[in-house]
Amino acid sequence: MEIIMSVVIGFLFMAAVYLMLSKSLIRIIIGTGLLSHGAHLLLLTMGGLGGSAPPVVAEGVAVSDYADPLPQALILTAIVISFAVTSFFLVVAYRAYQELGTDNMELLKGTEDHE
Amino acid sequence: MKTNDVMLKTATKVVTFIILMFAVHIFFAGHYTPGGGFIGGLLTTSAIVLLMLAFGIDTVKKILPINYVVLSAVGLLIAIATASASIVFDVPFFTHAYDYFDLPLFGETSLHSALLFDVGVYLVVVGVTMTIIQTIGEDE
Amino acid sequence: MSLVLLIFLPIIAAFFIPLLYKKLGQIHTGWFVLLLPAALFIYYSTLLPSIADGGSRISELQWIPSLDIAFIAYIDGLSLLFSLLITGIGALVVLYSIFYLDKHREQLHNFYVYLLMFMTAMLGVVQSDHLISLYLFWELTSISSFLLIGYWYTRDRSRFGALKSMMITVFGGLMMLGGFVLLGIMGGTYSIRELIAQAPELAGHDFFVWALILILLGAFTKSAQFPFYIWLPDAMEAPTPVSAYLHSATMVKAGLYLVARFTPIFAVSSTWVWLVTGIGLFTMVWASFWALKQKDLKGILAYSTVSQLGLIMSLLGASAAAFHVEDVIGTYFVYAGFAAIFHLINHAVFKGSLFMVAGIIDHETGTRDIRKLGGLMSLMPISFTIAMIGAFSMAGLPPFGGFLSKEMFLTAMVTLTDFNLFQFDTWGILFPVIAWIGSVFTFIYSFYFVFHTFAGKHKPEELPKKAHEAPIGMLLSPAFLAILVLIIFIIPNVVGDWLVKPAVAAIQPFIYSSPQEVPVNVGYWHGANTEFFMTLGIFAVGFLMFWTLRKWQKSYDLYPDGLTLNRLYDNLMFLSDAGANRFSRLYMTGFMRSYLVYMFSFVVIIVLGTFVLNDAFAIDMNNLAPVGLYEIVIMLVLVGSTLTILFSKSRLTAIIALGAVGYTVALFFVIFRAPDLALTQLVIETISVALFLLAFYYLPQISRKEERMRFRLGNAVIALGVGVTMTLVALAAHSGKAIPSISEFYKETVYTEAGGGNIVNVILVDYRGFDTLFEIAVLGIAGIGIITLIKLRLTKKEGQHENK
Amino acid sequence: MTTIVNILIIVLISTGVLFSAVTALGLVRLPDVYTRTHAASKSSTLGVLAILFGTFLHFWLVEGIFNTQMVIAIVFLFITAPVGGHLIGRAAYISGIKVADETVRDDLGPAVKKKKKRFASKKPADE
Amino acid sequence: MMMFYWIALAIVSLAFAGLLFRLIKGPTVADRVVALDAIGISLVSIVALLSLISETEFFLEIILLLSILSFIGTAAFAKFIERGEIFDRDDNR
Amino acid sequence: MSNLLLFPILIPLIVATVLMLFPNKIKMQRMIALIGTIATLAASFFLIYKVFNDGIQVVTLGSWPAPFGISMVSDLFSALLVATTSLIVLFVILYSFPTIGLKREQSFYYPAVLFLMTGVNGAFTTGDIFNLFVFVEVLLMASYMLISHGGQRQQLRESIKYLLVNIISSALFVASVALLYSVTGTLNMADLAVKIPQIEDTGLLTVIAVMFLVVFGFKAAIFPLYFWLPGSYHAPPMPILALFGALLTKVGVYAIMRTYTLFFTMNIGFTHELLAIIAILTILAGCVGALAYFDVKKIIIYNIIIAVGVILFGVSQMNEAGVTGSILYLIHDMMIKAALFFLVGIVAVIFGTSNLRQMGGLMKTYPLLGWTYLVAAFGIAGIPPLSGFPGKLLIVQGGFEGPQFWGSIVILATSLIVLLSAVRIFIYAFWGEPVETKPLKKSAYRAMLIPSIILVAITVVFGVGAELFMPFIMDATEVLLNPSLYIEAVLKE
Repeated sequence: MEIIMSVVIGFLFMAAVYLMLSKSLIRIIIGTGLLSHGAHLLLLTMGGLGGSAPPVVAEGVAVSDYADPLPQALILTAIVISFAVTSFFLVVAYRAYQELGTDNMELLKGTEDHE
Repeated sequence: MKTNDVMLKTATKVVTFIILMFAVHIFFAGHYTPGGGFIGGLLTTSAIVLLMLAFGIDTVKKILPINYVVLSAVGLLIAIATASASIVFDVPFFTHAYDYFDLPLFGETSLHSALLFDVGVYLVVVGVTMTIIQTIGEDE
Repeated sequence: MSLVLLIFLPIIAAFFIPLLYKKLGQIHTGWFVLLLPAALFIYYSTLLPSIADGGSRISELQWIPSLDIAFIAYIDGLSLLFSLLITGIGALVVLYSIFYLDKHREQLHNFYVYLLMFMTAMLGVVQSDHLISLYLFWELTSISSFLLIGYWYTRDRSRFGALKSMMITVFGGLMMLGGFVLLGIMGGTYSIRELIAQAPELAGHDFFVWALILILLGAFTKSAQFPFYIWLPDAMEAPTPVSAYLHSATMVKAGLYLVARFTPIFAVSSTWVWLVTGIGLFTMVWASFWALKQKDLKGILAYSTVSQLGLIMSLLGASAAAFHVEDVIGTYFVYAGFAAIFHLINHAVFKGSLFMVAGIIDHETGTRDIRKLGGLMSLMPISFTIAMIGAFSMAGLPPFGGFLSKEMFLTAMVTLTDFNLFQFDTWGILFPVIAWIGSVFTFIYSFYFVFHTFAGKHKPEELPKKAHEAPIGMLLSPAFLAILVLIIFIIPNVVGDWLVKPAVAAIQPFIYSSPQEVPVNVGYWHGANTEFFMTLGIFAVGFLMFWTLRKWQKSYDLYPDGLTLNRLYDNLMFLSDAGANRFSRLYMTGFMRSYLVYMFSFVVIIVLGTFVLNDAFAIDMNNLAPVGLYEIVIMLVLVGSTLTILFSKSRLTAIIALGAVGYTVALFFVIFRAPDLALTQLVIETISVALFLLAFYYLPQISRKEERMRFRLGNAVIALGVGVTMTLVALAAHSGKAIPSISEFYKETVYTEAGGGNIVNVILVDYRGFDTLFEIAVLGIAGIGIITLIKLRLTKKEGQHENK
Repeated sequence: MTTIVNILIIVLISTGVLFSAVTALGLVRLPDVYTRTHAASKSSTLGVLAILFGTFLHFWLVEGIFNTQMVIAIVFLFITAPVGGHLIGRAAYISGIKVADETVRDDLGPAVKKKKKRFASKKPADE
Repeated sequence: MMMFYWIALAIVSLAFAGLLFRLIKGPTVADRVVALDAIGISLVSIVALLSLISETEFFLEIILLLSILSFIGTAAFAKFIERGEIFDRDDNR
Repeated sequence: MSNLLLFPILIPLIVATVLMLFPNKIKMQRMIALIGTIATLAASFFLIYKVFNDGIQVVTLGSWPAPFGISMVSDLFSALLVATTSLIVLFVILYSFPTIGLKREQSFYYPAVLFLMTGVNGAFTTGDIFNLFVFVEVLLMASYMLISHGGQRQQLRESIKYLLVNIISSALFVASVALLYSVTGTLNMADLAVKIPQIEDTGLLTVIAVMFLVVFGFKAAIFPLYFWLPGSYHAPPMPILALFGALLTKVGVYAIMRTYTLFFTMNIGFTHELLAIIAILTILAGCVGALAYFDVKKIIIYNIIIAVGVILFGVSQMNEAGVTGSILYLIHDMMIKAALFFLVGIVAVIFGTSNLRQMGGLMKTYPLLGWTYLVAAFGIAGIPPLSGFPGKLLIVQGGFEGPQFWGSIVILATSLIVLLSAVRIFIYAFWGEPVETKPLKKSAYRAMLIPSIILVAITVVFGVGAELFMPFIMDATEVLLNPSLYIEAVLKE
């Protein structure tokens, strides 16, 4: 399973990068979303996918049967953080569109001399 | 154009209640079963969002006149305060205290300072998500 | 009295200058300043007897002892000679400046502060025994020179010259620092004395030649040797007292000092001898040749300075060659070192006076353009006399000091060929020839300077001011120096015993252990030997060419401007701004996509490269979780939704598909037994989608027609690269599991010690609660950030940097 | 006991799965958004309720865990699923999505038009 | 018994794929939202079956959560399609 | 007082949170922010004192044994950086009073600055690789907020780029942590340092090390990951720019220094050589930019990149001189960059533009500003005895002693370019014919100038009085070069 997951993760990264390289701002933001999905799944996969019980203490479950809880906790933190960042990014994009009137990255170049 | 969503509003009244109950439940259950401050907070937010969907943002503001920034700041302060209590006792920061008590009615229950920390998390999550949704929703 | 403190005395005094200037403005500030170099000169003179006996003085002040960095003032013959020059000529220059600079028009306090700063710097350079403090003072000379050249900072030429001199000399200084550090590493000490003591061992070190070249770069830039001399003519924009002081008598000699000081260490190396002698001679002939092209009085003097410095440099090189000669005493070889120092003194004296005269002419006539000048002889007789003495000394005519050292120079160059050293027998013949040619031109420009200014026809209509003799105060300093020129000719051996020999002993410790051993006696007549005929030839040819100067001087204009070194510098500077700008614009497009392309390509190349080079690939087929059909289905759903995003043209579709991806990820969390994650992911995904919708209501549809096929193909290649990289690394990392995870601890202690059941939650609020605390802080910042973004909208004017 | 329970669960879940399949079929095959809403809201609600009930029974009767959340979920879905369907249908109509060609009657059309007109005429007065 | 759950899961997944087809194909936004709504609900079924298969009750929270979210999502989308904005405001509109 | 080392993190966090409660009361905001910063500074000085006397301070949070709880570790290196950070934030806040504008002050400006400080101090102190990620996110989130603070067109445009780059680097950060966790099964840095040497196959670890280099490289703006920096840093107002320029890239640099000395030492021949090459390229790239633009902000911004290269080169040599030099230079650079941005900010206010070609002749009217700037400019170029010199000297020495001889020559040569770029501002803005200037109230000018002068004075003290600081720096070096000290302190149980 881990091998397949690795491929899926690679695919997610690929799609994310492809989107981020395009000119449309919304595609870029979606790309960042995919990127963090990829990273989270990677974290999960790297913890090992073998546990047969969720990491919640229950009667009659051997310690070794629990899924690795640490990556899960890390992912949870990462999810919340990337949520915060994504929402901020969205608002920046929204405001940028209001002020600059475009979501095309090529038009958002800005001259190097800066106005 | 204005339409009135009688169906939505009616359903919302019941459903919001269910969601809030569920949020509280999942918040308290967090230490032993899946859940916790985050998810509890997020569910509470969704209940409020549902209210906004059904009744409009201004009505909800009238019902719940909360400054969400202050709410999140308070949450953050609670979380910090819980963690900082250990400074007073000169043990490493974030050292939690808990004990099992035999309470009437509840049976053996554990009281855990981590729960207080989770309250902080809960408030921050509600505060911030609502801040975000409200400010964006209010803007143009 | 601590010698180190004496070094710092001028700069400490400088702090009081602005105060004096403010409080006692009616008296020319220069009078207060004058006291300092005069006092120092007297003090250093008192050291003469003991130093001439071969003694030395040392004093130390710690700076950064942990790094073995200290100020060590060490005075031996060489240092003392330079210190006397610095303070002596310094005093005269200050005296001169009192009359030269108007106390009402000029910002005198600045001027004297710079000057005193320079004095400290220069004393520091020549007295430092510690390489690092030597470097410190070295850079300080560059900086004070920068400030002095830029003294009239509203003039374009001043700024240009200031920058140019700083760039070149600081460059040399930095290289020199590199050399110093190498020496420090090789010898384990930064003390010059200790390095000299272990000179033989150093020669075998790998870094030796590097250190040599780097240090020479420092010396050559400072002493304006070819090809670095170009800053010196432009430095003439400084007020004339400064030119007289810095750019003739002292600062440019710092390079010579450096070469002299390091001769004991580097003389072992033939590279050193060749470079110092060769560059020196070439500089001499090159600069003397170009001096005749100059139209500016100070320009001529600048080129002549370069040429003279080259002369001294070559002598120092020759004196290093003495290291390789057995039984050197008794050969003519001993003259080289002596001549170098002797000429250095002579040059300081006559060039100082010449500059001051040039300043007088500028001051009294309003121009320095030699084409407009002429016939001043009768109007300014005293100046003329002084100028003539100085110029004849420079030309090497008797009865002036320059004659003596010039003769010795020729002797040294001729004798170089006598020894079978470093192929001198084949190429060495060039040395006297070049030296001779250089001397001829020296002769010509000396005459050019004097006679084209003072002789000929007076052209009052071309002069901005009516010419007349300078006030007596201004003539005082140059006259004193001119008299000194004569005195030196009269008593050369006194000068030799007191000043030159101690210095020579310091340069060539491998020959002499005390100054008395230097076996040179300056005589006026050496018999009719090669040198004598060479001198006669110089006079004859030089006079002839000077006579015909006007005829052939024009041919200088034939030389294309584009090939000069100055042009090279200009081009470099142009390259450094306009060129860099154009180059930078090639890749700093401001277009995010190009940046991302660079960055992602770099990431792929470097990670894959490391991957391949370190042979990190591995797939471990054991320890895998079983693959269920169900997982495959979800995976396909994930891939399908992702593809939908990639190819969708509607923004809503893309957002919904993103939501679908998020939900499938949540489903993965379910499959892999992470209920908390699944819950959170679901809610967050929903809220994110809602936010997407809220924020993007106003945004236009995704239009993709402007994205050409090539554009998309390029993106796809890079994207594929990143994807493949991640997959490979993930596979290898999974297979490379080497050590059991720490999470066993959590599983075992969660109930007993942390009092919880949901391990993930307990990790979040307890084991790793600190993460969570700051994670909610991040959330909080995002909240206030978003509020600010929406609510705070400053106009361009409000965004200016000031509170109204 | 277990056998009976298991049979009950199998029946419930089979029903649920069947309905789910029908939902999908409907969504794929039906011609326009309104008919699809129909399939989605009715049959899928029924399907999921059956499956949930089966699951609930399994945990309650086989594993001995009485899970209140399941009950709440069932109630919740029962309330909300039809409302959702209704909302989409209405929204689709108001936003002007065309009904399929096979449709024979459109009662809402005139009412919406009337309301839109009123809104349009009222708008300038607001500003 | 397990076998039965697996088969059920397979069928639901197949149905899920069908819904996904509609989600991707569209053609109108409303179609997609309908599909999404149905996907949410079939996800509930999937999770229920999954928790039967893996024999833990810890996923049951997800069921309720999913139903809540799917409802809110549907409502939000519906309003979005209808009016282009999600929250009503008293003033100016 | 086992929690002392947390104070520089917690004080700003608490103060920032409290300030969120009443954004509109400017006087209170200013005062509390100032008091909070001073308290932080005091705490960090006390921390240095404590670490210097009692050795490395460690607290593993929640009383859990070390690799399981999060360890916060304060050795002298991190304590010094924390103190420098606190110092700079103090000056930035002082400088903000007259410059940032009332509207910004009412919009959570001070909380954002303090949150940024929390993040930076936390990143410098943490001993856990994932916790490092969290702190980096704290400071990034605060920086996102600050860079877009005010919502002007250029700010918004550049925020997008800034955000995008940092999101990418954060995702890579998580990915790299995942890989590292997979291989070593731990997150605690000291524990990593113990476990990594146990792994025989270093190939994969090298790859992971390089990935971390990339991740931190995004933050530190190394070649060729620096492209986002010049544009983004140009957008925000000057105090924010000073804050960014002084602190943000340094977190990346710190992270590289920490990881590459503590546990990514299994394949020095490859990783550190790579680091050296990248460092040199970074310097060169920065030099091109520093020369290319006639914009005062841009020039200093590119100098940030150059400094990053110089510092990283010192670390890559892994010898005493190089590492000591890097630490010295790092601290110097943080202060001098802030000071330069302050000064350049005043110049920009006076002329109403940051374009160098529209300036001139300030020396007559504002001589004190001119001299202060000149001292700072020489300081940045490493002219002795100013603060840049000891660091640069040691880095050069380290390069000569280490494997990359040529690197030191490049550093020396590029010092000239640094000098040129900094002096160019002096020549164009302060020398030359005076041009028309914007009226500036004397009090406002003084309020801007005084903090700048004090900061420059501190850098001068740091250079001239380097000996005062050397014992601390030496101790810091010792821990970096001798990881066992760090490991023992953390895993002492």
